[in-house]
Amino acid sequence: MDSSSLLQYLITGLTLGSTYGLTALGFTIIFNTTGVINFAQGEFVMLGGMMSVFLVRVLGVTVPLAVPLAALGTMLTGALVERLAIRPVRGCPSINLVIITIGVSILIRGLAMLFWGKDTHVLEPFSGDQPVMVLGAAIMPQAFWVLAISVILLTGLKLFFSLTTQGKAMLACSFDPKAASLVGIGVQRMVMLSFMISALIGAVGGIILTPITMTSYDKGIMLGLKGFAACILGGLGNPFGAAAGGLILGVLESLGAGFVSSAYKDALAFIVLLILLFVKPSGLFGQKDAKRV
Amino acid sequence: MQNGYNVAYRRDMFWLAGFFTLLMLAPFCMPNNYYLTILILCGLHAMHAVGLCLLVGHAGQISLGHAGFYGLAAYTSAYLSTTLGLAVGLSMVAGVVLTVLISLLVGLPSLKLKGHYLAMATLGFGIILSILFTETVDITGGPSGFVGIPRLSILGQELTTDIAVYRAVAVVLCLMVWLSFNVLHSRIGRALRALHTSEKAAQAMGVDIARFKLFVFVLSAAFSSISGVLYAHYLTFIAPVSFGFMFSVELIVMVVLGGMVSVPGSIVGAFFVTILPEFLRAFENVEVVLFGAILILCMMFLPDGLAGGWNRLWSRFRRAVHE
Amino acid sequence: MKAARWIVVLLLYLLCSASALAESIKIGAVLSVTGPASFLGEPEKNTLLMLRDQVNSKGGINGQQVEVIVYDDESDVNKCVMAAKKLLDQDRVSVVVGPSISGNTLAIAKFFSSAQVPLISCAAAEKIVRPVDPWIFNTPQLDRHAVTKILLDAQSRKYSKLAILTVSDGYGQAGRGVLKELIPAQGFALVADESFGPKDTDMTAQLTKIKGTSPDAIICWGTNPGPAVVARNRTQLGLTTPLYMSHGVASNKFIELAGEAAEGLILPAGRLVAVEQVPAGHPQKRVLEEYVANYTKTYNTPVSSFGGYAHDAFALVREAIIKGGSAKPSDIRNNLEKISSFAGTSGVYSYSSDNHNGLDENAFIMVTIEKGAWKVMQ
Amino acid sequence: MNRILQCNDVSVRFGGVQALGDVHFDAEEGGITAVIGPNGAGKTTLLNVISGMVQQHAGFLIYGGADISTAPPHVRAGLGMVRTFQNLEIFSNMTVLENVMIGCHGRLSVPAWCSLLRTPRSVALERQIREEALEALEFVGIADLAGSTAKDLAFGRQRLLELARALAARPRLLLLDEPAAGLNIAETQHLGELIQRIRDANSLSVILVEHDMDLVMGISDAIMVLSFGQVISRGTPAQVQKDPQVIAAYLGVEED
Repeated sequence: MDSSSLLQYLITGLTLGSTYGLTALGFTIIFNTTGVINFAQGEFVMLGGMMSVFLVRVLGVTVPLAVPLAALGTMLTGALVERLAIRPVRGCPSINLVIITIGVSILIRGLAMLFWGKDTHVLEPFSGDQPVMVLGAAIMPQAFWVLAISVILLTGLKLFFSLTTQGKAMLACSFDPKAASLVGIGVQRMVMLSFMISALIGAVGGIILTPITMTSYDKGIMLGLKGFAACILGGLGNPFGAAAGGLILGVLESLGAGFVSSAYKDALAFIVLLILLFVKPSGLFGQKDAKRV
Repeated sequence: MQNGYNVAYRRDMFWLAGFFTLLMLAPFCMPNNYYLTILILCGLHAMHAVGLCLLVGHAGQISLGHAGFYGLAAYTSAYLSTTLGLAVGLSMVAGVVLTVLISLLVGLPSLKLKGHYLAMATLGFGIILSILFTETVDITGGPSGFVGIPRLSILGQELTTDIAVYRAVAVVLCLMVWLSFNVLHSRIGRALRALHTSEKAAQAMGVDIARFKLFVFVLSAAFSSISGVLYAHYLTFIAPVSFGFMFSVELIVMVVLGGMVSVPGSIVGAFFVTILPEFLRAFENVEVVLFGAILILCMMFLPDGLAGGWNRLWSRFRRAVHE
Repeated sequence: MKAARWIVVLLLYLLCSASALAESIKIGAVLSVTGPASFLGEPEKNTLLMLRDQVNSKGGINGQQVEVIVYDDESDVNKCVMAAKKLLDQDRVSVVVGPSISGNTLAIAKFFSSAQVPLISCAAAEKIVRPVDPWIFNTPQLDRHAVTKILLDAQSRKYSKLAILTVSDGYGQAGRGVLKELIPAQGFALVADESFGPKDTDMTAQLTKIKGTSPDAIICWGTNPGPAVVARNRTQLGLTTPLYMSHGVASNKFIELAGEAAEGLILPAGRLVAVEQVPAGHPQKRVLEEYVANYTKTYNTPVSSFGGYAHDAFALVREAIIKGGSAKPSDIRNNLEKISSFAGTSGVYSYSSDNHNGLDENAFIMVTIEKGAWKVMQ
Repeated sequence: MNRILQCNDVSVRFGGVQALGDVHFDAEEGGITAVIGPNGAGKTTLLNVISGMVQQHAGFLIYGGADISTAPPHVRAGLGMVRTFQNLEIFSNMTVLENVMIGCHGRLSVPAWCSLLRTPRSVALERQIREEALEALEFVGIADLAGSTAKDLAFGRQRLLELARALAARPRLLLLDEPAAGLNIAETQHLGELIQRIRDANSLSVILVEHDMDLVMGISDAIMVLSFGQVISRGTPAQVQKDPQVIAAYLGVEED
């Protein structure tokens, strides 16, 4: 196996992995404020992609305008989901909340199918599709977009959590919601905020990935699954672990497809994940004491 | 007072007797085989739900891998009986035994994990299995399915009609419910509930938590595998799509919808989730949306599931009668 | 207690549906209108409903009105089985069209032989019609015919080393089976055998691996959107190795998804993709033009070759009923086997007691994509 | 007198913190041995090591003549070593009676298949477990609450419930982790009497970790004082009370 192939596998894996990482990031933020895995996270990613396609293709909006609009629309959906489905049942066991998010994901997927049909759609890459050749391996310009925006999102989150009052309040909620509410933090508002932020991250991910991965109403299932795996791999609750987990998962799959067998690439990735969990029961960068369901 | 414990057991047995009678009488109200097919599938799904009620509801250990056990047993029995020509009964037993052994191997390391990590481990295992079902085309027939599986037979007697299969499924389901009630009303059931609340305290009271977690994991896997072999030989066709991770999620939905800790509730949950789409069929494309909405509304207004809702309704009715 | 209530509801439901129209011909259909295979089921369902209205407005078949009952199996085996049972046991249809996918067809086939009702599948797998089950037919061209066409083309271009890249679903599995059989049999060397998942979004790794084996051409077997990703990744990697596609992507959607990467790809397709390029005297010309015109007018969306499978199934049933003057299931079955040289959208059908597919490789033409449009190759 | 438990050179570290350093600790058969010390002295850690919840990094434990240094918690419980918890670990969703029945778990057992098939043996055992659990409840005086859900009990009653649960296990060595925490004076007094009564009625040994000095001084036969993971004093209550090191540790006075 020559080095340009290996490089190609790595690049492919990292691009693929960033899709997982972005989904995982959204999982983490909601998990931190609610302790719940939001099964509808993949649907947020799908919504971002489908909305931008709808805006560009049907309404004829230009891409630079469609991106913030689609992100805003998804953020609004996230807020609605929290207000209508999550807030009314606060205080219920988290398994109930998880089932509700499953219901929400089915509902969103169904509505997307009704409104936008069952077809797959694609967006033109933001800056052409002439690949950049590096040491014999091809990199798509869109991959740079994905990489840059992921880094911007991560940095933005980091700044949000460490500099703004809202961010610190959210962090406080994740450590101890009861204590946070005692010092006057509106926990409900923080949960709402977390849904909006993770919907936003999901949507942005969905939009910038559509030129690479295409999009359709049922794109969310697979992304949600891989995103969850990435979260666990990195250690639940750690945003940087989630991003890293996504990249690792992507590279594992790509190397698996390249060197072992494309049919078993997912199985290989999951076997590595299982072995890792057995050795390190709370993920690569997780805290030692795992929360209970 | 002295027999208070037996009273609870007797009440459950009474319920079981009623349920069994209902299952036996149901076919007489069924105008044709279509309804019988639905009921058979309901029964098969309820078997998983009963096992998972013990595992998830009582012991508090989540599993998203039971669709894998379901498929493993189905494929094993299908392969042995169809490809290798073994007797159906023997293949079914082999399918269950193999699955139980595998679940033992999976459970041993996985059950040390907690919460979402356990969910991920079992989920990962389920996905690995479903990839195997899809990719080992020579053994499983691959994505387009395993064809020509012989029909169910018991002691060499082939069950040619749906009604016979239905009765077999009903009897097996009731046996499982009986076993589950026995477990729940014994020291094992107590130990499971104890370790659900506090693993520390359970250990301090001498409960070998690893062993009991494994016991209930394997028991529920056994229920799923029995459902799997019955499914394979009833339908005489199996395909990997039936055993994907979405089915595992659906199983958990059944249990939670049923009220987590109630065995009858889980059965009702399984029937509900299986029958609902058939009723919604008339709505065509809107069906999926309605299913999602009903699921959300159920969880919002019946936080303790269908069983909890039923109990509340019943006690309100009793109060009304008393007044 | 809950179960009892359900039974009551079930009974009520039954009473309502029992008061159906009398004296009409009942044609059932189980199609994957939703779920992963909805790209097949949706046009199939639309086609059936359109044909029903057309036939009924012209006085029905042999003076009898046609009732079409369509059930969606959501691309799921269990739902398909229940739908089939419902059609057979409750609706008591005379003939059933569908299912859309091979797995589901194989799952319900035996119910039809035991109920003695003909099933005309819209799925292509060879297992459906070989060995012949007296009650099971299908209308799509077989994978074998498509592969034969591709390999003839490859032979004419003097290729010797071929790589295959197939999707890991029922369609890809069936294609891969035939490819692995015919490629060595026709004297080619199979240098790479890779696959991808139906929901995969990046096939760069597979293509990079294939590139390492330097084949003369790659054959990709799948349905949208996977092959579109393959086409795009191929361009992105700067790969110039010729790429064959299967008839599974013979729709305008593919050209839209693959964009410029679709240029120059070669694939076997039914004549439906390029109706205007079919020569005037061709037996299929009239039926193709009629179908395309009606479908686009009724639904305002472009026609797909998958809808054509349902069109042909309906047309064949109609032909069999007219021929035999009877809509009894057994008569329909017997008369289907007597149909010969019947022009449909997918080809010219000649059924017989040992051929329940009725088409040959002439049902396919080789097409390429030029400037975003299909072009028939000579 | 015989020693029921010997802890030799037990050390535990949490990260960089030495929670216990080379602690020697013996408990006399039939005695009440108390472990006291300021907050963070390592008392609960010692109890966790004894019951097997925390694995010591060095040192070994001899219980009833056998080395149990690496035995898991449930095995130690099976050997008659039963504990209670500082922050009440009752099974909140179960009834009071069921809580106590769990106490019999390790002692009264049948093979799993007997429970699964509900054989006569299993039924008889269930009856026996029930009766013994009721006895334990009567002993601590809350038998009338047997049917209530555990979480509905008042705090003091929950303490008694935990004690009854431990008693149902028929321990040889009872480990009590701050049993008086959160109780009022009257309740504490009652508890002290109860602990002595338990010891006398069942001829068992008690290790008591406690903050309440009145309780400790009133019922203990021997006391060990821990400070920052080190043993600073041991002896009878009278001896310990006079030890200047103990007074210093409690009052925070610098030693000379």
